Amino acid sequence: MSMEDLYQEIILDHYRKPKNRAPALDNEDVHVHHSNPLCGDEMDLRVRVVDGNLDAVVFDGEGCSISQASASAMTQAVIGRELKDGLELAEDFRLMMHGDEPSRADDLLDGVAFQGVSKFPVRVKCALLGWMALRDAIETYQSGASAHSVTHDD
Amino acid sequence: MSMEDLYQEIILDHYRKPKNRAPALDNEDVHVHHSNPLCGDEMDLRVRVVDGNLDAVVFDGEGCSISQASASAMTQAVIGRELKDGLELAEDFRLMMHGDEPSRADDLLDGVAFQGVSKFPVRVKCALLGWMALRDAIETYQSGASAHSVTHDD
Amino acid sequence: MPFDVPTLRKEFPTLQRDLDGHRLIYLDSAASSQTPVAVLDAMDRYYRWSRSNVHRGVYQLAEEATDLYEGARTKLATFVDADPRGIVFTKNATEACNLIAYSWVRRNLGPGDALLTTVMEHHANLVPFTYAAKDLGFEVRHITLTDDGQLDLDAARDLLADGRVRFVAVSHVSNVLGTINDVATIADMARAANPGAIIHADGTQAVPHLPVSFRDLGIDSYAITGHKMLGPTGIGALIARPELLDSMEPFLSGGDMIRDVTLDGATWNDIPHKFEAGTPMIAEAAGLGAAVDMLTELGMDQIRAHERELTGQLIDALAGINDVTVHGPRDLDVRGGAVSFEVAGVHPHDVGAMLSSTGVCVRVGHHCCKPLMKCLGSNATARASVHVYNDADDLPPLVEGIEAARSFFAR
Amino acid sequence: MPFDVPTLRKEFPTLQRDLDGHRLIYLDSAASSQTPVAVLDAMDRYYRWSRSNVHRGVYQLAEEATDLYEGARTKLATFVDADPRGIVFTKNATEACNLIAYSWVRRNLGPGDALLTTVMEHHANLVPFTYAAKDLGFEVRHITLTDDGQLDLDAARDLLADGRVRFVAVSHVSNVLGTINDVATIADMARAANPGAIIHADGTQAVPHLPVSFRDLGIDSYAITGHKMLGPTGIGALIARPELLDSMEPFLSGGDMIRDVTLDGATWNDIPHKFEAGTPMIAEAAGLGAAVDMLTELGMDQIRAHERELTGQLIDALAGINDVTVHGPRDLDVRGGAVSFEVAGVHPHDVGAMLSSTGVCVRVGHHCCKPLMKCLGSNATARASVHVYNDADDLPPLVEGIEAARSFFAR
Ligand SMILES: Cc1ncc(COP(=O)(O)O)c(C=O)c1O
Ligand SMILES: Cc1ncc(COP(=O)(O)O)c(C=O)c1O
Repeated sequence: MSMEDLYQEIILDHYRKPKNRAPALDNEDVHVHHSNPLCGDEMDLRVRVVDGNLDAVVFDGEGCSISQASASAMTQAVIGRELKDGLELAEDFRLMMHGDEPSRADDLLDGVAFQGVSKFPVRVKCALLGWMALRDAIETYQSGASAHSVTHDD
Repeated sequence: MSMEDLYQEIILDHYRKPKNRAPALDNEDVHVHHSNPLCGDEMDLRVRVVDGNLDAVVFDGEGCSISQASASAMTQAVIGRELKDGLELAEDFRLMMHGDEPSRADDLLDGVAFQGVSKFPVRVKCALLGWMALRDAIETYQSGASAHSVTHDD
Repeated sequence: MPFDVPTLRKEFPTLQRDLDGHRLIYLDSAASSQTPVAVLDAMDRYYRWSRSNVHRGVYQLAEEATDLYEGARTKLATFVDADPRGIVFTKNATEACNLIAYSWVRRNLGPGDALLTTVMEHHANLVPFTYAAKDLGFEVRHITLTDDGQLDLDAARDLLADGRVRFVAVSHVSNVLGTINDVATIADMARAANPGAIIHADGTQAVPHLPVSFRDLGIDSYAITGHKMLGPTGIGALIARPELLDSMEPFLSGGDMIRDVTLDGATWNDIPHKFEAGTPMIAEAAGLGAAVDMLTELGMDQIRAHERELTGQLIDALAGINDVTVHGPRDLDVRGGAVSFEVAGVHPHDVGAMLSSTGVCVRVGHHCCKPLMKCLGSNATARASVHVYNDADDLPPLVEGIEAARSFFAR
Repeated sequence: MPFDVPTLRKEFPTLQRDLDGHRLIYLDSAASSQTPVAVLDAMDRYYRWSRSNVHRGVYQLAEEATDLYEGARTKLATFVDADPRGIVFTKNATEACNLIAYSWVRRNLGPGDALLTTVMEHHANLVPFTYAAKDLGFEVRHITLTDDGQLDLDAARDLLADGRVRFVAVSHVSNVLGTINDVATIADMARAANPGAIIHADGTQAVPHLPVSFRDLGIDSYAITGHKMLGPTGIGALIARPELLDSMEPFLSGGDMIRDVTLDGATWNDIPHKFEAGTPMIAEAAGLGAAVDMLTELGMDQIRAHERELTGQLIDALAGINDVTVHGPRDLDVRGGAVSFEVAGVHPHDVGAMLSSTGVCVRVGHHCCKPLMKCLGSNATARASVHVYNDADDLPPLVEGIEAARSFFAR
């Protein structure tokens, strides 16, 4: 288990200087709150939708470096995408966490740096937290609602 | 585990030609029924008391060679004894089954042949069945009752 | 091609033992099987290399231990053709039967309901249910036997007819008679009478000896135990449909089975973890995984073929002795390799002791099946049972020992 | 004279492992301890020499196995100063807590009654009781903490005052704070308020580290687990007053725990067997017996003295690092060797992963004590815990790893 596999420099950059981290969002359409009671991670994700696209995505929360950095990288990869495309990218990331090669490595942007996390089963859920919140936010929006709260399993 | 330790010739003699085995007793004072559901042994013991002595003791029942032979040897050792003496002899036998040297080896008569059984924990309760029935019969008599039924533990 | 038993036997250390000059002949696998070196090695590897607790550890040993433990679950699921999310590890089959008794039966049955079981059940698959019935006031019904020791399915149909049977507990293979019960048909009958009936089978004596597909049995839950299938002591499993587990409240509670805990309550983890409270049997799971590997490698079809033939020889050998009665079906298609017998005039204890003196290990007693003993009109029987490491060479010493007991104890 | 740790360490195979060039430094014994060769040998001897089932076998292997199993019971009874008839083997401490919850609490408490526990309990000693409360409608009360992480006995007195507390569940030693609770005093207080109150303690973290006399504690029941006391996985025990066990209905039912069984019911065997259903953890009991032998040989007083000194050094080393907060009492007289800490600004997961990269194993998370985490105002902590095989040489790598995590993850 080497630190370098897990904590790539890109990941640490996102952890130290997170992108799109904010406690609020003007004109937000959806706000989801995800938590993982087993490791105490908490994540608020806010999304604004314009013309069927993810116009703005911001996150806030508490958690380990992996969960915070992954959420940061996620926002960069999905802002501007169509909702459906955002869901597909989230699925690609999820499969990557379960050991698959990502089919859209270029689109994941810095998200690909998390491929090594798949070798650390306990940390996979950390890397997934932001992406699962995104998926939930989009589905919540599509269902016509504006808020949702999810508790994840270990 | 050698057969000779367990099945001494004296034991087999009692098994093949049991003494004082009978399904009934004239003028019986007490009748106790003991069973051990875990190995299916059943024992009926009948006692007649005259002047505070064990005037007659007969047993009947089903069980392995050890339980039948031990009951047979028991009857010979106790007939004619005072009730209290019968109880003491039963206790001596019980301690012998738990590994002690018998303090009244001569009084136990053929009962001493069962000393080797103490090395076979599973069979100890077989050898004890008749003696425990005797103890119960005497105590039942002393309490003024005439019948008692006991189910033994493994 | 059947496998090579004398070579295989070398894998089982206790079988190499010599008892006062006699080769150890182990005919008590229905009580507990021998354990091969591969299983001991798998446990040793855990203890000597990855010793740590499972789940949530962020260090390498803990991840290795978790992989061993969860890997065993996957292996067992494949072996019995079930969903890994439906595999709950328990300490033995008895706990598995208690799990379904506490988490389903006790939370669903009451006065007016009935539970159907059989007269041939092991106490493990009977007492948890009669105990619940005593507390909760539902009725317990029993499928009786045909003359050749099979379940009487006509009687079963009658017992099901009023539609009040909501739970069925039946053994897949009897540990006394050897009978292989047609569990799938009983399940169909029970659901025809009451579509919501839950069917639980005791697979303890089946899984070590027959190819078993939990899916094909079409039942809801199934209990097994590790120590009879070449595995270690201290582990068993309840195998169940994931949807059934999902719908059930937990049984044992504590660490690892929770999602969240407050001072006053808790929410439960996902299945199967919801039913695995506390530190699990980690080494034992690793050992069970290795046992499953070995059974798979030998091939369950081959094992069944070998044991079927040997069982036939065993029955013939026993039935050929004067004064010996053999219990259970004679049709080898419907029976496994546990063969109970009685020697007229000689108590089973004496038969067992005599056999033991020449190194032959058989079980004597009621085999935790007192109601069945009563049906057989008997207090106790002797039982010889076979597994992969037995062959025809084990039979002559058995026969000689019984003959010796007959002449020794004949009155 | 303290024992020689570097020599002793050789007895623990996993500790000989080298992780990417780093000596393995195991500081997670509060989760599970390492297992010495003597314990593995004891299990191996059973599997390789006497492999068979216990109780009622008339052949030699079965008698040897029974002696191993019942011998372990006697050893454990002597070790904790309890009556062997009061030792019930379980698969872990969690099952032991569930046993008392099902067989006593669920059969005795109802609306109007109260159960007293503490905010520092491990889920194993909390959830079985809150789960029962949810089903049965009795009240659960919690003893809170003083500022230095001890139980607030004044608060306890208030909670007991109305005499409605009929059951007390308290940990002997906390797995997070290390606090050693004065169980005997709490038992006295509870009985003063309600003479019939039953006092149950969780000795899981006590028995591996302190001399414990069950009789002197003056309580009714006590849960322990094998895998934290140098023993194998898959075994624990409920230790109880025989009279209490005698008065209780069984929990798990099935084979071996019965006296007689009919189609409709059963009568129970004597204690402790009444509570041990099914084939027991035979190899595991043999292993636990060997673990008890080793602890006895090292001497529980010596172990306590060694760990007390090392815990002091550990706390000092951690408290000396910038931004590190240490939880639990500072008074070494009232604390064991589990030391939880937090590094400001660095998530425990990241601390744990960084330590792991240099071979240092600590646990991070809520340690199955979510209510306590809430009291500490924290989601998770890192925890280093010591046992007989740790010494001062293990501390510098821990400190260096934490320093590295601080500089690596500082934002
Ligand atoms: C204080 C305490 N109680 C109970 C337990 C439960 O022990 P087990 O997981 O062996 O059942 C543990 C360990 O996890 C513990 O630390
Ligand atoms: C048919 C049957 N069911 C259940 C059991 C119980 O298994 P265990 O003792 O491992 O719980 C046994 C074995 O004893 C058995 O033969």
